[in-house]
Amino acid sequence: MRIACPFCGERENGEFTYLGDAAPKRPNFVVDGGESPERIEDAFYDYVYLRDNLAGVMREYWYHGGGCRSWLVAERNTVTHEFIAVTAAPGAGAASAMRAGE
Amino acid sequence: MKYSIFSLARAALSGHKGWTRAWRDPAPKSRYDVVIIGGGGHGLATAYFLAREYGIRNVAVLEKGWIGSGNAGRNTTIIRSNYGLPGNTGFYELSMKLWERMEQDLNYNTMVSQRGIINLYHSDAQRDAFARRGNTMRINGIDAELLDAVQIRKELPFLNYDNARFPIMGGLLQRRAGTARHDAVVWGYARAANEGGVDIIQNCEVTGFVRDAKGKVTGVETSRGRIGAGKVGMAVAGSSSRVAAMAGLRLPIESHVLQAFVSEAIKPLIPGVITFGAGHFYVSQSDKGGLVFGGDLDGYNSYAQRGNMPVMEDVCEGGMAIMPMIGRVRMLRQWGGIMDMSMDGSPIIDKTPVDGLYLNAGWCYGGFKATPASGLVFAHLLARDEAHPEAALFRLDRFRRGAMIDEKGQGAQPNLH
Amino acid sequence: MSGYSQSEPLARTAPIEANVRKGAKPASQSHRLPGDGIIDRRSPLQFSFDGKTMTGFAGDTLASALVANGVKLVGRSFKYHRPRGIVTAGSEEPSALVEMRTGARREPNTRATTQELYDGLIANSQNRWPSLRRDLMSINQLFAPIFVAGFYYKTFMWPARFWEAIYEPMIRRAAGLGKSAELPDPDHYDKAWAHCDVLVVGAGPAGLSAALAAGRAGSRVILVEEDSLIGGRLLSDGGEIDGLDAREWLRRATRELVSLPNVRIMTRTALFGVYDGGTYAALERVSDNVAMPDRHQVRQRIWRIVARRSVVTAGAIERPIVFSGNDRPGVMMASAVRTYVNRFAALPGKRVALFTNNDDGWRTVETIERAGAHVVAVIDPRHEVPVQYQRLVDTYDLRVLAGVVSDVKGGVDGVRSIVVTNGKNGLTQRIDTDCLAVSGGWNPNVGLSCFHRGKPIWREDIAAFVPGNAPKGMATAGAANGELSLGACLRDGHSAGARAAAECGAVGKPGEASKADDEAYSITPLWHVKGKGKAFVDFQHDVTASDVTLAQREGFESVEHLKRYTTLGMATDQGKTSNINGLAIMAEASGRTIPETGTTIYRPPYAPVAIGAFAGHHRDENFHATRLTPSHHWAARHGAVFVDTGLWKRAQWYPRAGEKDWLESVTREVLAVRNGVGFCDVSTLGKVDVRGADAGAFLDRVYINAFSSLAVGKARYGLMLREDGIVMDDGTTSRLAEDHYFLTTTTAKAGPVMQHLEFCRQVLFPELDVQLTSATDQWAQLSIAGPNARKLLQALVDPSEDLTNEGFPFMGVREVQLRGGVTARLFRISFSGEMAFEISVPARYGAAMAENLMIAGKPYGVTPYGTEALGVMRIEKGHVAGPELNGTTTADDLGLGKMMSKKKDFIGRVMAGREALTAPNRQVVVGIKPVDRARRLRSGAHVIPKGAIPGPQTDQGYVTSVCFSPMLDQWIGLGLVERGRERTGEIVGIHDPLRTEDYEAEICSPVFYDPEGVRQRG
Amino acid sequence: MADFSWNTQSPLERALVPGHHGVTGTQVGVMLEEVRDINLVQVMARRGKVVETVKAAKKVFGVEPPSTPGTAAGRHATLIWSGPDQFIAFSARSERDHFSKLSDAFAGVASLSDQSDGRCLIRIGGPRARQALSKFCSLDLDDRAFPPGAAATTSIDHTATNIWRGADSSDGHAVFHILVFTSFADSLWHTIQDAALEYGVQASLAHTA
Ligand SMILES: Cc1cc2nc3c(=O)[nH]c(=O)nc-3n(C[C@H](O)[C@H](O)[C@H](O)COP(=O)(O)OP(=O)(O)OC[C@H]3O[C@@H](n4cnc5c(N)ncnc54)[C@H](O)[C@@H]3O)c2cc1C
Ligand SMILES: NC(=O)c1ccc[n+]([C@@H]2O[C@H](COP(=O)([O-])OP(=O)(O)OC[C@H]3O[C@@H](n4cnc5c(N)ncnc54)[C@H](O)[C@@H]3O)[C@@H](O)[C@H]2O)c1
Ligand SMILES: Cc1cc2nc3c(=O)[nH]c(=O)nc-3n(C[C@H](O)[C@H](O)[C@H](O)COP(=O)(O)O)c2cc1C
Ligand SMILES: [Zn+2]
Repeated sequence: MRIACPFCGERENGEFTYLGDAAPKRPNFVVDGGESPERIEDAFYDYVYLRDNLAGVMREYWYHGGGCRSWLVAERNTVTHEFIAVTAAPGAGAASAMRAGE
Repeated sequence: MKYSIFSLARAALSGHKGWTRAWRDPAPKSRYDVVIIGGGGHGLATAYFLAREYGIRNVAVLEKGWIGSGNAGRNTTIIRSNYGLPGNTGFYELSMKLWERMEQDLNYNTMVSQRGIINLYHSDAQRDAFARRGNTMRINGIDAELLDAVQIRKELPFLNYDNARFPIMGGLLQRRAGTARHDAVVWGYARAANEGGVDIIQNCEVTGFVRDAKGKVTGVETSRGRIGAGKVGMAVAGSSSRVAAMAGLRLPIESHVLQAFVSEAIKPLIPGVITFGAGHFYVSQSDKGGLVFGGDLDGYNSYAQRGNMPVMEDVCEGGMAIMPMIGRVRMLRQWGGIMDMSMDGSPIIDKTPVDGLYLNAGWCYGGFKATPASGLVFAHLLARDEAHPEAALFRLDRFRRGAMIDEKGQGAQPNLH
Repeated sequence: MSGYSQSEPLARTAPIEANVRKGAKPASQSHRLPGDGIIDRRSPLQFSFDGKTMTGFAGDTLASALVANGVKLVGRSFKYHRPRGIVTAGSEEPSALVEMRTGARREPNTRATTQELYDGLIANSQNRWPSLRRDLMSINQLFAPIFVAGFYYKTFMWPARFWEAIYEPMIRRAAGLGKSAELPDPDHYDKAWAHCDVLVVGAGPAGLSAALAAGRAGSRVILVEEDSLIGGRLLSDGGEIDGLDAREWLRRATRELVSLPNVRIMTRTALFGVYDGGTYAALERVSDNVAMPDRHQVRQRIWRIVARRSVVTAGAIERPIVFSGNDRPGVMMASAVRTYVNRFAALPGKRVALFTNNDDGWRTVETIERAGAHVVAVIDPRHEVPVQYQRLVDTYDLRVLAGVVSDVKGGVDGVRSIVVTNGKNGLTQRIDTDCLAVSGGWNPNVGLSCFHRGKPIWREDIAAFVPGNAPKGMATAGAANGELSLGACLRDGHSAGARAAAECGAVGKPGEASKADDEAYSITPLWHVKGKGKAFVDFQHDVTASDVTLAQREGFESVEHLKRYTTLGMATDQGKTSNINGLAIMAEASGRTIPETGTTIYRPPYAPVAIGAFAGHHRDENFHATRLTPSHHWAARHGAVFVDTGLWKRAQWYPRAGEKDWLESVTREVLAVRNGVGFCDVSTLGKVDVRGADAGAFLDRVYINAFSSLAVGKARYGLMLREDGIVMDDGTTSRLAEDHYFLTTTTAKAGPVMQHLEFCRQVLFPELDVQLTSATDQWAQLSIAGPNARKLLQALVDPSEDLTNEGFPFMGVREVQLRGGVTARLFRISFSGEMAFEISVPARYGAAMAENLMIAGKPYGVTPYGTEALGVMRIEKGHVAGPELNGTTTADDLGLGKMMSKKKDFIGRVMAGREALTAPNRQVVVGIKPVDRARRLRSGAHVIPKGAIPGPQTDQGYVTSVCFSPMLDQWIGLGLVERGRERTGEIVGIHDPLRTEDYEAEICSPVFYDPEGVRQRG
Repeated sequence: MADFSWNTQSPLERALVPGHHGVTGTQVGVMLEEVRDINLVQVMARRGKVVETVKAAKKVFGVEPPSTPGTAAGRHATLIWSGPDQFIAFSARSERDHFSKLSDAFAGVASLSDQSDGRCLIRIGGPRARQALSKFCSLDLDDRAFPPGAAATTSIDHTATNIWRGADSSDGHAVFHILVFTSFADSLWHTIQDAALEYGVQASLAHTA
């Protein structure tokens, strides 16, 4: 498999490590934010454990640890292994970035 | 037809014209008491136990391809019960006991071969972890031995003791572990389930669920039409998330590809199953003579049922690190299966939040050895609506509660289990 | 690490190849033709097969040399041990498998048809006993009526215990063909990368055309060819191209390709895999054509070729016809007969019969007759001689029979006669022959195009499958694409090559395709001649036509079931010659068409590849890289014993003369620290520079405790959770400046933690201004511990530095000047429980630092200590480490729950609160000491209530870490025990069935030594 | 008071054996050198401070740091791309003094990290350098894909490295520079040397000017 790092160009997938689905977003937990612990736990349970596990195009996190150390978001087809697009995570590089997903 | 050397000899006289189908090829009925989705080892074993142990015979197994076309047909056939955590130990030992009498139970030679497994260790820390696990096994009545450097050399004299990057210091041995002929397990259960009245329906893909006003599942839509069901059990291994999604469920599961490899057939070279503790490599030799070996997952979500080059290299590097005598043995074939990797590396056997739908999933790369016990406990759940005592911890809500069964301690990242 | 000196591993083997007795008079090449073949008659070579010495010529394969020597019997089949000969002339060979070489280089199942001959070659037949001619195992044939497909599954079940004891070992010994070496492979392998625009696979006319077109257009081209020569079928069948004789054209094409700097030709290189993203894998057989690799040379090399486009021109494989006795030595594919005669000048038979259902087979007639041998009959079931071959009938006075071959008679030495059944009247006649050439048609080589699970498409006109949906970027051309005439192959190859080049952006002109005739081709499929006797589908695995129909009767109708039930296509050739015949017979038996029946899944490798090649350099001690600490060589000079920690080599202890075991050394080191001073290299800890305006806020989110409140010049112990609430890692982090923290991780988790921190920085909290750099390798870090640590340091630092408790308090951090002008970072932190410092200097000074510590500490008896002593001291102090941070424990389990801040969100906070992770009966860290002080405690032993019967219900935990404590003068340990903290003082049972030990121990505080922490505060 | 000497030690202290290795012939295929006495500073722009970082770099080094994989030769240092919005300032150790003001120059706009001891620099040249490299480096090092001045971060033997191409040698052969983590250097040197044995290797030691 070859992954086109937006910074480095196309590389062997051995240079990358995989994290998984990029869809789940870390819930925003505010101490004493008024939400019940139950609900917060539910939200985190969803984030940490539940997956759509798509057969088809999926957005996912890859880390170019063997190269430029950027976290990337790839769109990849899990049935054909074809990459459709690879972009940088919001905080890769130094550009001012908003909080992820915002 | 009973199988034996005598029936075989008799058949030989008539040019083997007399053999009949090992299982019927029926058209689907409009309704069954229980419909099992998935004609892998688990689905077929479940049907067999439903008929034999629980007297439920109006059962269909629906298989989208040919039976055994999933992971049952492409695993490395290792059976063992060397697990260390509550929930796993008892369950896998139940399975081991069922393996030990499978041929007689099924009147089918599934070539269960208790040739032993040795997990090599290469550091004190690893030895200690194996000691903990081996003691757990012994406490649960399972055989286990901890071999030191001298003993391991006696058992496996051909390993690399001279210049291995990670020295071989010993191993955890389970003598009752071994291998079984994976396809035969599928065929044996199919034949025995068929004899118990179960309809095995191939080329029948489940494409949706039929639900009543209350949301209860009352049947399935298939490529061969609608089939009604009192209860529906899912045993679709690598397709769990996809089938569950048809019922609106999300699971704590990711699908990953695991590869395996077989060499050309050679005369007997290695005794039992060997696993490398400082790299990704495990190996056994099939009855036909091929070295059957494998290693780590490819590492990314996949439904492709085929693997890539880096893992193959990684596995062979592991092999050559500890067993350089296999350098000139040629790899013959490389394939991949789709694993339903759960978030703690352990299976899920439970009712689902959807009434009438039951789940058997999350087998990761270790569900072949579970086949008989999985069938028994899932049949129990389907028949009695309560967990079998040996599967009581394999609950779906355990992740929500924090009661994970995480043998490797890797947490909620399936590709690390 | 030795680097590899070639002479050393090579010495493991005796110089075996010299064993060929040069003196013995070799057999004459009875079947060598005078004709011109592509062999070098000036280079005669001696070789031995089954101990018999023979000669051949350079350019021969082992198979062609055997043919030239009139050898027909070369092997035995898998199951029935039937005598087998040479069937093909390529890598699809199912029968002529031999054991090559001897000793550590012994190599089973080598195809004689692809093994190049070299002087001194030794080969032996396999799967026979005691000899190839008289193989006792051939009695299996008597049981053939019972040994049908699937017989194993129906028998050997009684008595149950006989399976492992008797039946299985027997079956295993009988199975398996060749014997592999039982010694480490003495040869080396490597792996390399190559990149190109257009990869062309196979150098027949189609491939050469493709390479020429793409090369002329200016693309970077790689042309791989598994054979030692390029040319493909041209080498065997000749022909006329652009008005030139095929060999002349080949020379011209080769010259042009070689002249193009952008074209690379790789012979002896077989493409075996097609992977994602345009990565292809090929095996180069660098030295298999010599007795042993040259010094510094490898045996084989794997290429990973990254190509933007590929053109597969891998040709087609001729298929056999299934009839009784079709496996006898001397029954050979017609194309192979032509190859042996035309390319190798070796004659497979003097009286050849030809059985063909298609026009191409007829080419064989001319080949045989021109070679001075005789075609005794042509059997063609089609009742009509193809027009273009009509003239042969007259020229050679051919006997043409419209019918089929229904049986083959002969012995172990091969065919003596065939039985021909007339297609019209069913009458039979017997024809004497010593070689039956068979052509059942051609199967395009679709394998490579199907490795991404593509399904080939059935083409009725050529009665064969052609590539279907090939992997992205791949085109197929020539015979591999179902183009069977030479002219079409040249055109097809050219246009595929030109197209691929254009798709890669090449702008040059691809030139014209070479021209040749389009010879007519027609075929009437014939799969199986029904009859008595065994008719083989899969030669190697002894799968017969009746096995296929039996499988069908028993319901194994899917081709995949057929394969698995009968083992059809599972041999070393992967059914290259047998699969299509098998599925055609199945199709007929089950009343389906061939395309409905379908093929089994094609999988890599295209041809088997040595495991050693996949490993390349990464074997033995080079399996993984090795990391060395800055003081490694210094430690080695001081006699350290090293231990592997991940990739690191760390000093484990430093034995001294007279010490009887490791325990004595370790105990001495511990006592030296506790009573004086010692030092240890801890450079392996992960070190991360955390900088930026929001560095503090960032650390607050990744650690359970607070870091933004840490004062500059101070260090703090921190604990990190995974998002699921389980402990991930721990370590001390110091604040060096307002916007600069220096974070340390455990050795084992350095990589994963860095990756996690980058994830937090780049994905979870991109709004924070923080930058991370790994500084692990930048610093040599040494821990200096013991009551005299300060005195030692005082001698080393510049006199102006104040190291007193006031000037440098516990958990203080700052830069210090060392005598001699080096600047260091000094941290007052302690893992051992003693007054201790960690000192960091740039890595280049690591060795000097160790030496200087010896000098500065000499008055205090300074002692270097290793990881073992480090471990003892941390256990005595109750510090948790790897065995306790095992991926299932929470902060509270470790006794660190109080550190969890309630004031902030941090990774893992919410999930750590789940009911089962906060349950009161969890196993928590405790201290454990055997009641009998002389007892040795062992890790992995379990804890049960005192006097309880061990069982799942009474299993309450286990011992995680142990050591012999010199301070307590007994073995002590840490453990994870149910409700452990409530049970201090309780006597429990220690149950260790693996080591058959049962004894009692006391649960105690995990802090065994100096619980008040007086010593570390100095 | 005892005397302390602060001799420095290279991570290749043992691995590098100067002289000829491997196949002997008329021509040396691969020239393998360790370059000692290097000075490396990792410069990473702070959030939102890319422009300022480039400006500061221009001021100090006289050139803009490369914004894509590549190198830029500046005053007292070569700037080597090492990731998005970051670069390594590489120079001879003798130039170290010029670096002392670096933290002032980048104060508040970039984070600096001294890596002079964190990496070891290996230089590979000679007529067969590319062939040797192709055995352990997965990059396309062809002239068209990797001309002089090109740079990349890539992994070798599963560890991250920086590789760049300098000026060709006087006899026209490409010269590649590889920065490897210090702790891996010994191991990697063996890998590289083993890969080159079949071409004949000349191993030697060089110092930065
Ligand atoms: C390479 C590899 C090596 C392995 N090695 C081992 C090992 O050594 N030991 C071990 O214990 N385990 C091993 N495993 C794991 C083991 O194979 C699986 O855990 C186990 O086979 C899963 O259970 P099963 O047999 O029921 O699954 P499967 O055989 O996968 O059965 C599921 C079936 O469901 C069918 N299906 C899916 N969707 C539908 C639908 N919509 N409608 C109808 N049918 C459907 C599929 O076609 C399939 O036949 C390995 C797996 C692989 C891939
Ligand atoms: N008329 C017929 O029935 C008929 C049938 C088949 C072939 N032919 C003739 O054969 C020729 C076919 O030409 P072509 O170029 O398509 O095929 P070819 O068979 O001449 O060449 C294919 C080449 O590919 C090589 N190869 C195969 N698999 C490979 C792999 N995995 N890796 C590397 N190399 C591999 C082979 O060694 C061979 O040299 C034509 O001359 C054609 O007329 C005719
Ligand atoms: C234990 C075991 C032994 C195998 N032995 C062989 C073998 O000798 N020859 C062979 O071609 N394939 C062998 N295979 C691989 C199968 O051919 C097949 O590739 C595998 O079961 C996966 O199926 P698939 O390739 O059809 O997806 C073996 C597989 C297993 C699990
Ligand atoms: Zn990158």
